[in-house]
Amino acid sequence: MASFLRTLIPLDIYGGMKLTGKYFGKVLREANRARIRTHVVCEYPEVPVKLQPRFRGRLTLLKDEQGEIKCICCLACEKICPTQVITIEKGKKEGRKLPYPVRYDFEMERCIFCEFCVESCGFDSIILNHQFELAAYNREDFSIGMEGRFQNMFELSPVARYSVAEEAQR
Amino acid sequence: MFVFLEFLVFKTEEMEINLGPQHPSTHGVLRVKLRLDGETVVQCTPIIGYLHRGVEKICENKTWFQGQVWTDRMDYVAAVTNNLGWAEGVEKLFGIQVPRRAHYVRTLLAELNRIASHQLWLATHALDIGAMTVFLYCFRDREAILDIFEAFCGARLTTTAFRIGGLREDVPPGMDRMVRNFLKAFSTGIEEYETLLSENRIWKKRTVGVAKLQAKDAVALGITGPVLRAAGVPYDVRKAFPSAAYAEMDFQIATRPEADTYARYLVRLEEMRQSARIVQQCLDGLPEGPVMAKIPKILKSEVCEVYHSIEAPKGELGYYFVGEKGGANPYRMHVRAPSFVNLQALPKMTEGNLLADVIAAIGTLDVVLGEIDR
Amino acid sequence: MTAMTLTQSFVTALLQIVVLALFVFVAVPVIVFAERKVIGYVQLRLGYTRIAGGLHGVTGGLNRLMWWMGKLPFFSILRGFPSFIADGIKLFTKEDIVPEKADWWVFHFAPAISVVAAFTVLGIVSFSPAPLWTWPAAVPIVGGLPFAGVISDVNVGLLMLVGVASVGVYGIVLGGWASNSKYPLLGGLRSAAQIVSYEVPLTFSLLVPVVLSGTLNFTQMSQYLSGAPIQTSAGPAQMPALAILPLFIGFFIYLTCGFAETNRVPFDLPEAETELVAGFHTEYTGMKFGLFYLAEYANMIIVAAVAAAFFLGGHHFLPFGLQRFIPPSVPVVGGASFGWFLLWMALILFSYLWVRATLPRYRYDQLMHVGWKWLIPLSLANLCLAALVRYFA
Amino acid sequence: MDTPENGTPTPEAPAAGPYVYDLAASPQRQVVLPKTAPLPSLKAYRAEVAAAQAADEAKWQKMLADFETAKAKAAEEGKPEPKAPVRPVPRKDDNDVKTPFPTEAADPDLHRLVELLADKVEEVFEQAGELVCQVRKECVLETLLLCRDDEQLKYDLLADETATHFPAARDFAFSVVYQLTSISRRKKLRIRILIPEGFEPDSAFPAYPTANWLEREIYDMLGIRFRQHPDMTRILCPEGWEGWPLRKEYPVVGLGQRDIDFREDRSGVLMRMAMEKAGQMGINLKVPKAD
Repeated sequence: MASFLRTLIPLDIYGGMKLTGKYFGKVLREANRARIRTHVVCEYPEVPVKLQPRFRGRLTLLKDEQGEIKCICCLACEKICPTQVITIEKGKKEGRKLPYPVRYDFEMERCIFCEFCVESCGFDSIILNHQFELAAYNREDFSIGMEGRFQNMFELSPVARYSVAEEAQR
Repeated sequence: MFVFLEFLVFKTEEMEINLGPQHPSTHGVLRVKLRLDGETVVQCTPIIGYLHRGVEKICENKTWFQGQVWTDRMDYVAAVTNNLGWAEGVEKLFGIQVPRRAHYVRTLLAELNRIASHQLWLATHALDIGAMTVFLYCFRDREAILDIFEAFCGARLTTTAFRIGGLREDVPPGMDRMVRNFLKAFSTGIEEYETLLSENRIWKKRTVGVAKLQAKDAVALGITGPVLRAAGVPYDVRKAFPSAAYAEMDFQIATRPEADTYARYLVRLEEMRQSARIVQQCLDGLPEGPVMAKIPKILKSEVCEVYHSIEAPKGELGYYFVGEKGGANPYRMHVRAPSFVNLQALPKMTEGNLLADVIAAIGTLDVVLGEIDR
Repeated sequence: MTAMTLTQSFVTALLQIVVLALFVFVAVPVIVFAERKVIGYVQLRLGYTRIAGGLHGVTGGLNRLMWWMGKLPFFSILRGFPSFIADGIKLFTKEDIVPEKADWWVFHFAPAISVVAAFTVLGIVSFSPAPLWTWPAAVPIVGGLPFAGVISDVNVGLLMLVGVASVGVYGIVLGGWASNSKYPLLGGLRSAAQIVSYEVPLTFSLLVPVVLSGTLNFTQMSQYLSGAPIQTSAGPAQMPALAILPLFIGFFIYLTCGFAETNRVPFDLPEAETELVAGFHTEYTGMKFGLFYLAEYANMIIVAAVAAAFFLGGHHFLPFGLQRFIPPSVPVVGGASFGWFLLWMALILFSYLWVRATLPRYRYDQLMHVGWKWLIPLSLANLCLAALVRYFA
Repeated sequence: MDTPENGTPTPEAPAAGPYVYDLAASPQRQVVLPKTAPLPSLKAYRAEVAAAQAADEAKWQKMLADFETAKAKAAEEGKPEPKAPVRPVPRKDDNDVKTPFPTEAADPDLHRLVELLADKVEEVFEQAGELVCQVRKECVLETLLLCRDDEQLKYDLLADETATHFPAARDFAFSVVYQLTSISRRKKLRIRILIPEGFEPDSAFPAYPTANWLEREIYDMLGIRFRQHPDMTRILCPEGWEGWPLRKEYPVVGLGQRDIDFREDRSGVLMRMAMEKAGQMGINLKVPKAD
């Protein structure tokens, strides 16, 4: 009899409905006000995303105080890279004793953002920066180099120009 | 004898139907070939291999350090656990002693990943059965875990969290607070999942007694993880062959005797609670000290053969390595993927049941195709 | 009603049909919008807040507008509203794919059957007790005539509703069969069995107010629920106090069956997304799919309208005949109006969405189990109860 | 490329350069076969250690002999006696990373197996805390049934089964390993067999149904067929796949993989050229969408 009544009166369903109804009311009241946030949505293109400091984004070369590229072409990153996305060409530069990378090519198309390259670098000359909007329309945009024909790795990522977040920040 | 009555007998015809590889509830590119009699499943044949990338072959050509990034991409919802298995397997092969602090941090992150993986399982399983709100509630809490991963190692999904010999870096300054906040939110979150599902009559109707797999069959089929424990077998690699800091942790193995989908649901919920307990213990008892053992830049192995298994969220995850003399990379690497072995039970669980139960069975096995196909 | 010429009645009806069709064509996107918003809010999301992407052009302007609206207390709820226009444009302009081995004629006419059945039923629903407006004399043909809230106030309204609404299932079954694909076939068959099964308890529960009042007419039923005495062919009737009990039980049985009839969660087996991909309309694209969609939501409107008319006080404020405790002289809540009807309809429709966000889905055999073993006996018992109430009152 | 105008086109020699779609000549397709067969074995380890000791001893003896001759020579010439040789101590390895070497079998389970199977066991040892038992290739099913049913062993779970290819080994080509776990006794055991090319070992399916897919995977990847297996078909690769991917002679880059080094090919021109070339050579490749 008790189970029959329990079947007839759906208290179990009532519990769930109460919970969902509660959240509906809460979010309805606080839908978009600046302070209170019950909802967990990040309104991304308009509101920039908060990234953790260790975020692994796109690879870039670092420069020292004189604006000189720190890389000395030890090729450690090229060797450790599991997907072989880095190509370095050693060269010489006027007024610099250490080797200078004539070419530092980075194929983002294949990069898996493992940060092994940064870890292997003994001279702290590369980092993975916080750029994460890395989709692109053309395959060439994934080829990133120092200068010349291809995307310059010292500028914003090739895709950041399509992003809305950048406009919102401006 | 009754030939003249033959026209009265309904002639039925079996229908062959393809569930997948593109189907909303096959969780990736699983294809299940079903023979249906009406809506009853007569024969069920899982067909896999659509995501085969040859991870084992690739890892044979990468160094011991590099191989780890491929483990991220096997069970991509439990990347940290996969990393743990790889790192510990290689350390076992090289006899590396990892500092105690590193063990604790590894345990902490692996358990967080177990919670995240189970949350994702619950989310998708509930969505398969039609409850769509649990999905988002689970993801709300899972998000906090992914943030913790991001804070620790910089990536949310493909973490590459550990290094052979310990950790790359110590835990970041704010992580302690993040984890504590998560634990607090999680304790209310799991109550909410239970409110929506545990007592719900429809949920119970869809899961109680569905896709049964008794202990005897489960052991014979090599099933591990929550599916085995829901059949009443208290086998947990964390307890049976403890690695990392599990030997120092106080937790219970969740088991249920019923061996059905509902029991698996309860076991996984209980496991999430136990994992939260382990996380709490790791956090409270985090020892001081270094996080990285002293290891050379290039690892060269001797002739050795090692099988190391850990308890991944889906079951026993084993890494089998063969190292050659002076080898900078594994001579042979094999992964015992829990999903791969567990999926074998699908025909046993579904044949004779209805079409809708196949969906429940796939969901309750918690398969990840990246791991099955490797 | 003053006598009309044939032309006049024809044109009046035509105008009413146009207005009703417009109402449905507006109401359905609004319900779709509300569905996305409600489910979004329940799931701690915001639903959709922008259309297309980017900040340039027309859509960009709308996006900026909506972003700005988001900061306002009430308007934030309306964010994303223009996207129903986008949805419509999408449905109309999408490529229309017909499977090669589909039965061409049936495939094309199946959505029409569903839609026609749904719209026909809407024609007999009484939306308003009084004429909504009177045409000014300057209007040719219909000048001076009232514009009633019901197209055809049929005497046997309920009978016609049950009869015509059942035709809609043909659209689903034929659509599923004509696609010549396995998932739609399964979906169509499930739908046939389900709708036929749930038709029975639905009708039984609808018979409760009929037995109590003795009328099948929408307008009269509305009056009856307000507690006013009505004159029917079965004799005069006024609502007894005890009638609230069978009405209350009947309402919940009706709602459950209504969910099943319209293939909504937890009874959405014909289009069970995670099992049958999209059920009977898997192979449909473009506006043919849109018609199925339209029919489904029109059916929801019908179910809500019938619930409002037969159980929830018709055009009155309080449900289940509780209206009798409010004297008609009280302003606003005392009288009958179009607004109360819409309010009750909206509440029923909201419950659709709320339930959809909360509950899982039944399995096929369990659905049948619930229908035949629980709802039919229950509704029969309830009908007996209503008969007893009517007899003793 | 131009074809001869009269009649059948002759197969052209591929043009020079790395971007020609030449499957055989592709640098990523070049396979370096391993020179050793890294099979951990106590016997081999002992032999190795003994050989090293013998070599050490021989060297020492040689040094002593040299010293003797040098001494005699010095005495003859009246020069001062040369310094006596010091036996070289093996240089201390400050590297604390040490692969564990095989040790004598100490576990009762292994003794029990030896006792039960007698001469069917080829070798038992422990390495890195793992028990290894190598049996003769014909009696693997018997061993597995024994491990499962014996009261003192009770290995009820077949955790994993896999195989390894050793092209450099002389008297075998593959090792097949079975990782057994005893749930109740919390123990792990590895059964190993060595099989030559073409040998079909018994399927473990009668003992452990879980071997079904595991053996299909081995067959798919290494081409080892198992006798009395219910369904010996490919599992991960497509049905018509050629070759056995995990064999050592199989290239890392599979058939149909791109062989073009995209690193040089920034604008895709070379890729397109290669595609054209491939088309002329009769290889049907999917041309990527033009930008």
